[in-house]
Amino acid sequence: MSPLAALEAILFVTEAPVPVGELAEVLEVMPDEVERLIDELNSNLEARGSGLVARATAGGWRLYSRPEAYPYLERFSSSATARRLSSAALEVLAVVAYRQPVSRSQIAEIRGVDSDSALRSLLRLGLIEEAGRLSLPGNPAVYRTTPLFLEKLGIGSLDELPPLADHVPPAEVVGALEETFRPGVAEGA
Amino acid sequence: MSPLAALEAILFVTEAPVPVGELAEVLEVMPDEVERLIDELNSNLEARGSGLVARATAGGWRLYSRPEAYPYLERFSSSATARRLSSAALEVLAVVAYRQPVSRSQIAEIRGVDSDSALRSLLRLGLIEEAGRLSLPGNPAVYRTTPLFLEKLGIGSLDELPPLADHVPPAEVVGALEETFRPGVAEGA
Amino acid sequence: MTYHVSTAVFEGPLDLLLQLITRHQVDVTEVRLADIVTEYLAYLEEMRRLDLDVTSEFLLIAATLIQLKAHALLPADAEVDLDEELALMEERDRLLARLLTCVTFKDVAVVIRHRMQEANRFVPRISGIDQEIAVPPPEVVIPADAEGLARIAATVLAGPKDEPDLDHLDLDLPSVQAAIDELRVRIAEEVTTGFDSLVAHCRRPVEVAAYFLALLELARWGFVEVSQEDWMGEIEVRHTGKGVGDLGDLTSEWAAS
Repeated sequence: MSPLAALEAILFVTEAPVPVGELAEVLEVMPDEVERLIDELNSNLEARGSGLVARATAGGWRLYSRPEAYPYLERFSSSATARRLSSAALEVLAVVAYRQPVSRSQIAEIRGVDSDSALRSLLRLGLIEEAGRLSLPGNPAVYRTTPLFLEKLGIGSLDELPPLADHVPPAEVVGALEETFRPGVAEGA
Repeated sequence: MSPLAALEAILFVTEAPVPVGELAEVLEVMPDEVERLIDELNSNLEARGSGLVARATAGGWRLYSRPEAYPYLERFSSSATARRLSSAALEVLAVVAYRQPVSRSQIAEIRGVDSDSALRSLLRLGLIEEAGRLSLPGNPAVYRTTPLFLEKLGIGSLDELPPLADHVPPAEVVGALEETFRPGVAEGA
Repeated sequence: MTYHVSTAVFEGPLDLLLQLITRHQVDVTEVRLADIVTEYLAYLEEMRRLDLDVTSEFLLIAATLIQLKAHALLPADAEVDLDEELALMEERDRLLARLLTCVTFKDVAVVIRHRMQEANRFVPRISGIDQEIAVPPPEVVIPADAEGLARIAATVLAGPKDEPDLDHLDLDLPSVQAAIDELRVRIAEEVTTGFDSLVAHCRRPVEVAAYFLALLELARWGFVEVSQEDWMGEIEVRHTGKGVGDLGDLTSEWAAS
């Protein structure tokens, strides 16, 4: 069997993205050669009008169906298509992504509300995981995102998260809020 | 997207073989056409030297890795990526640990989704094993954890598994502040 | 924790406050503090009547709001205690900082949802190795300890019902808030588009209705302009150029559904 065919079989059976280094070991070729084989695989897939594509996510490679096939997959099976996260779960996920490692009470401080059920959902879905415990009373756990989160977001590493600064409200909104909440004579005090 | 590419995507993501009739419905073509497409898919796969093949088993079709890939997959199965349990597998392992002996359909009922591939992974990794068969139609197998599971978890016997009751999420403790502030709120309103 | 009170659905006191601010926003640079404080306290009173859990968070923020409102009512030449004044300003700054942080994360969460939806269309195979591998791998890695496994078991055995905030795309009614989130990103990208193309992927009338409500909501906030040549004509949708970071876009009565 050619290394190309073996590469495709591995990217097919894997349950998580496989780093280039591991592929090189299994295929017994140099990492450069792995990258070349992946390129060749993708051009082969493309040329044959295949419904599959090899993608790099979460620091590794894996085969996926092409997005154009998604409507068929939705029709075919509901389990192949992902469940939708609630707005609350998504907000908690955003806080964990940018503030990790972060504790339950730190998340509650930012959101102004307890987020236990959202946290449980995210843990269960494998998008976040425990990353140790704080040496505080009660030894609260801290959480971080998992490689699965990166894969589900389609990015290679946390560095590729959208910059948080781009999402701070614009100056006019901040100004309006400050104006609203300013005590009458605060300026003079 | 061509019906051929859509067919390939479906046979790729499916966990169980898909009958021709179901493929015809999803692809909105006649069953004869499905058979023709499968033939075309297999000659395409062959022509591009793919590591995959579409095969009919148990009344349906599905993509498989080619048998020649075996030595590579064997080596891959001991790579870091393949050795790490997925979150689905971890969930199934937790269910088997606390409910053993337990059958496939009991696990599916508890989790609310089919767990076949996670079960297969756990069996392959030697963390669970068959523990006999139920005297029900089809004689379904029941599963239990193995000594390897105890060793990996660092406990001597199943009795040392932490009791479940300890992990029910605690009820929210409302601070004493509430009482302090309540009269103020009522007055202000 | 989601609160359903009167017509509002909110996730805790910061979310409630943000919703009230949006509702009482005259334009983007003017918000009426007095209205917000009165309504905020009215919600707390109603929550108490409904026996909902009015947590200390709600009350701490209420205390700050009451003080700010009282302060605003003082005559300009009134004598004030400088220490009290400084303490109040600190409280105010803390509240503002929390509101802005909360808004920032709500905003970036929308982008994360969008990215996940895009990535979600690439579906991986999850069936694992399909050939019988004779030799078991030497060193399986269980990414949890005994305590961790017990926690997972407790959650799983509690059953799928334990996850009220997971809804299934195909079964549940569409969420207007989700449609708002999605349209905001899509319209910002496409600038000018038609309603028909925005709902091209919908398969049920009820989904189209959700998008229509979402579009009305976006028009109300000035995020989009909507026009229609005649009553049977295509509904044209234009992005007004207001940023996705705008406070007004973030909260609505459809939130947290």
